[in-house]
Amino acid sequence: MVPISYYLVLSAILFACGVLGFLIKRNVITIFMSIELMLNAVNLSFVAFASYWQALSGQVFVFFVMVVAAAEAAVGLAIIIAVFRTRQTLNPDRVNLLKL
Amino acid sequence: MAMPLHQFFTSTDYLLSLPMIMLALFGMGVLIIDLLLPPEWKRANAWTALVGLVFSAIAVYKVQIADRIAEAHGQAGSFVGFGGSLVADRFAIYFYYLFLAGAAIAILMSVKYLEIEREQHGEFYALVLFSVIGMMCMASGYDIVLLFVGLELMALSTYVLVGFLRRDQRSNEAALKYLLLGAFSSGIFAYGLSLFYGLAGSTNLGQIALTLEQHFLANPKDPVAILALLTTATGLLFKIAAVPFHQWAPDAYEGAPTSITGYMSVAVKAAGWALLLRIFLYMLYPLRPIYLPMIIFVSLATLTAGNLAALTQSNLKRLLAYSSIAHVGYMLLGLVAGNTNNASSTGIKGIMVYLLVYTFMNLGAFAVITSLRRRDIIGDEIDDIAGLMFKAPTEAILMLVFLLSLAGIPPLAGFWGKYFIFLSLIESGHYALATVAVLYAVLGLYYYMRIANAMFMRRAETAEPVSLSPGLRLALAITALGTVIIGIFPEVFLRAAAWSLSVPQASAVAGLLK
Amino acid sequence: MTPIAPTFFFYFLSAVALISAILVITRKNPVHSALALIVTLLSLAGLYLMLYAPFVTGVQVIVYAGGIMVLFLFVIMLVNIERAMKEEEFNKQWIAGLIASLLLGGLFLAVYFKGRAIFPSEFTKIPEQMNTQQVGMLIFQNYLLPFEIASLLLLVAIVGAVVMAKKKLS
Amino acid sequence: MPTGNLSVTTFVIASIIKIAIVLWVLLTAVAYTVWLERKVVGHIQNRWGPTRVGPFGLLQPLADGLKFIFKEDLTPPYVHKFLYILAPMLALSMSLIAICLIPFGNSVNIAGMNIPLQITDTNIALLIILGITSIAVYGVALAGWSSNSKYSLLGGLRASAQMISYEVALGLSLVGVLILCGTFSLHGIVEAQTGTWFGFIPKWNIFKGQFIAFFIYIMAAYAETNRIPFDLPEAETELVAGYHTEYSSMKFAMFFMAEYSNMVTVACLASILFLGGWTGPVFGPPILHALLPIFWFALRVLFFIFVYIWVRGTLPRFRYDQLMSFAWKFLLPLAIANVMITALVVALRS
Repeated sequence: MVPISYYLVLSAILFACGVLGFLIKRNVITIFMSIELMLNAVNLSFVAFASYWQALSGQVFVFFVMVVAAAEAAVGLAIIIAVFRTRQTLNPDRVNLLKL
Repeated sequence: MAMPLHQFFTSTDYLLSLPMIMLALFGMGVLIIDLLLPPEWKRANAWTALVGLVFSAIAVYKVQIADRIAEAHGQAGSFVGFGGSLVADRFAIYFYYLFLAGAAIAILMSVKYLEIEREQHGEFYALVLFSVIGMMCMASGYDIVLLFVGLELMALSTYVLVGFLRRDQRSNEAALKYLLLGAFSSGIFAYGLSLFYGLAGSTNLGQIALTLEQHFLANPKDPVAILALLTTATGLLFKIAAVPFHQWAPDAYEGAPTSITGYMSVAVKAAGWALLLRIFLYMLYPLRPIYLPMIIFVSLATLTAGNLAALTQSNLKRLLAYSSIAHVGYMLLGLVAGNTNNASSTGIKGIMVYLLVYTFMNLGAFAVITSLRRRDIIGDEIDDIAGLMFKAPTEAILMLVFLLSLAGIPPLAGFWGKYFIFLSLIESGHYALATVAVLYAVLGLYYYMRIANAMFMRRAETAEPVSLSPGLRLALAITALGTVIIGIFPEVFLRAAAWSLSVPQASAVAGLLK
Repeated sequence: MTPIAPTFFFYFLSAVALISAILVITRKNPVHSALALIVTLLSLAGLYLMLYAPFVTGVQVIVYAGGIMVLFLFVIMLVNIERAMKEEEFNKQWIAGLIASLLLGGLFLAVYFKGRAIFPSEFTKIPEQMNTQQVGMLIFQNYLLPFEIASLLLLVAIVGAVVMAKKKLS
Repeated sequence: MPTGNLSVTTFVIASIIKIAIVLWVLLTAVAYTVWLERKVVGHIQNRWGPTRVGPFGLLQPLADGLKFIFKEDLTPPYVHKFLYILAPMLALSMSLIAICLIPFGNSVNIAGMNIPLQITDTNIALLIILGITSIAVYGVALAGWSSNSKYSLLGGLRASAQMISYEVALGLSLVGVLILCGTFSLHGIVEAQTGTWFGFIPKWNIFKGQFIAFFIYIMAAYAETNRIPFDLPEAETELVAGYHTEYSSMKFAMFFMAEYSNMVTVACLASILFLGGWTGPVFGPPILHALLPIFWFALRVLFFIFVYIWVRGTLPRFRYDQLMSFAWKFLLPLAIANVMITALVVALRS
């Protein structure tokens, strides 16, 4: 049997990968994918905990996280299309009318 | 397996969710009616949405009455619905009213503005209503699932509202930045929640708090609990735009339609606060010794960065964005007040009052900025407000009132917010913090007065008159009255704030659930 | 039924998940990133199965791998990626970002190694025969309100996507 | 996964044998579906179809297969090579995986062992099949993108848009069945349809009020498999050949086989979900007891495949906007209404 903490370690590494991608990538779509990676790390730890507690509520939370991810992706990609239409680039460094 | 319906959805559940049901019905109604309306009648959507808000307020009032009756019968003053995932206590009811008021004023401000931008669509009003539902879940959720879903409902609606001027590069750029950082912070927040779930094995706030209490007595420096606290708090601080997680706010505020900027700075921010207070006071109170130093650091950083950055801004919306960051710093001080084991009730009351007065004065300021938007003039630079006194004296004077209130000058409403925060700091012995906060309040006066200076001392750049639609007039009247009346006759409102906190605290609610 | 060779499958699936997760953030071509992400998602689905969560597995494959990622691919194909390919891959602060996330990952790992005592290594299985039914019952009892709110969330997503992506509204 | 009373070794051996048999049957069926299609369409159009190779052209599929193998395998220089090769494999393997969840009959007793006539049965079989269908989109989408040609890209985009749109209606049409049967297991769904009313009306789901769902399922399934009248992704008059424009030889054959084996899978599912699977009169000696259910099942599948071909010979192609509005404005509301009505009826009855 694999201990529960192994799953948590995996989830932590995936989460860190997601954060890394979010911080360093230049392409908006890939940045978005990094966020999905983070959410998946969250899901993995929820499922692991659900199985540890023998409670299904963690799995229910995962279900809702997936709904949220789907909704976020739909709106986010639509916004990306809108930005692309007015500006023809996907590099957030070039999206710079507003100073940061 | 098959169970009767009334076990899934009781009459209490119905009563407690009625405010949300009303908003959902009217939101969908707006979407459908929008299809039937000819283009020149599109503004009717705003009235539909306002009626929806009124109906929702009536439903909230019903909940309040039920609460009063329950109190008369000697029952603890909070309702629990949906198997413990929703608690419509007084805390929630107070925030319900706040959200509804913020949304109503924002809608009044939007009608004319959207027409000028040629983006008058029913979707806008529907999204405002839906975002209020999300906020309500954030204020009354007693289960991390509901809190998370509510947060996302609000956030998602707001992303779209920020980018609603699709042909405007700044608007959709702001939406993109807001969405990326919002989704990122939601991810971090959810990770923290997953760790709390792992520690407690339940998604219910009360259960988690109880487990944390026991767990924390056993091992006070448990690394997993601390990591969970750090990640959850990071997500929450992102949502209320506290330094160092504030970078999205100025961009999103500047690019968004002005009325939505106002809405974001009051209602969305209040919802973020509702969530933060709900989690910190009801779920994480056992961890207070650990989070206290963190909050002190964040509040000082927020005050410093917000106030200093506001000094140099030339764009009105950006300036107010930084000033709203600074206000978050003051409110965080209210959370700091108290000793290591208990938050001071004066401090929390200060936050509640602050959020209330901030709703009126900040929306008022944004209403004035909205009125500067005319054909061909974006009207959000300080230069655009120059000489307002000579073009529209009423508006200039109202703006002055709002600015003074924002700076915290008595007898205006903003004073009372700061007063209670400072009072709570002094009561609980945080003298150094109180001194710093007062100094920053003086600094704040300076940049607010820069705007006033431009309005009264400088000549107008263009001769173009300032337009005032009926909706905007109404919005200005409400916010001005609110600012002045709360300032002069604060008793009623202070009592309301105290009332909102008169619920038995977390442990009692947890007891109710059993 | 007990899974066959759980240790092997755990290491295999997590290795696949990790490698493809690293590919997601290192590939220059967004299509390759998307494919790597799909592989991560599928291997995570396998891990869910090992944690006795068949319903989550199914939803992960259908919604995540089959729905969300198709949307990603779609948008990548719609916008001109040739131009994006010519731009640099990482932004200027990539070293700072790398250090920050290494620190973050290190923190997480340190916490798990220190806090391992809380989570015992053995956990018993939950019966998976009725998993879907039980999750369903839970959603319609304790989580009824979040479920309804989720429907509004999806409505907002639809409306929002139409508002943002449509060239001309009405 | 019920291993029943079998030891692990026997289970594995039995499974391997079953996999071999099913694959062989499936691939033969695919080949002869092509033959059948050419024959039937030929007759519909007043032609003969293939007649030269073997009696009635029965050896034609064999000749076609040989031809595919010996054609030159071109890989255009401008494609994204890895994805270009991966795409057809993905398409074919997904359609072959789906078949392993399909039960062909009840379990049989061989040498005292109770062996289910199905490669594997899980309690989420239907979810897995839906998942596999949704993964299959990638085969098409990637083929379109990696070919680096505008016809392919348009075809790929169209195909993936069409497949995810119709998948929604497809999934919803199954919910009614699920409500009636209360299980995701395909075996369980067939079990729930055994028996008759008044001794002659079989208790199939289609007669339990799911005929609207059946109709939606058939429509959506045609679109999912990119068949006429929904074959927009490969509409030769506008897109040359759609997403497989740049493919030749065996890689093209893989897409081809994927399409036809998807047809078979869809037909199998339709029989299981709506027409009672392998239920039917069983009589005679034990060997017939074992074989008759398979026969009944094959009969239903054959019927569906015939309808496929019949429709292809009869109907013209949709226009693309018609296709999309058909999915979203007609099938989807209908499917939701069906779900609600079914749920209401079931709730009121209990």
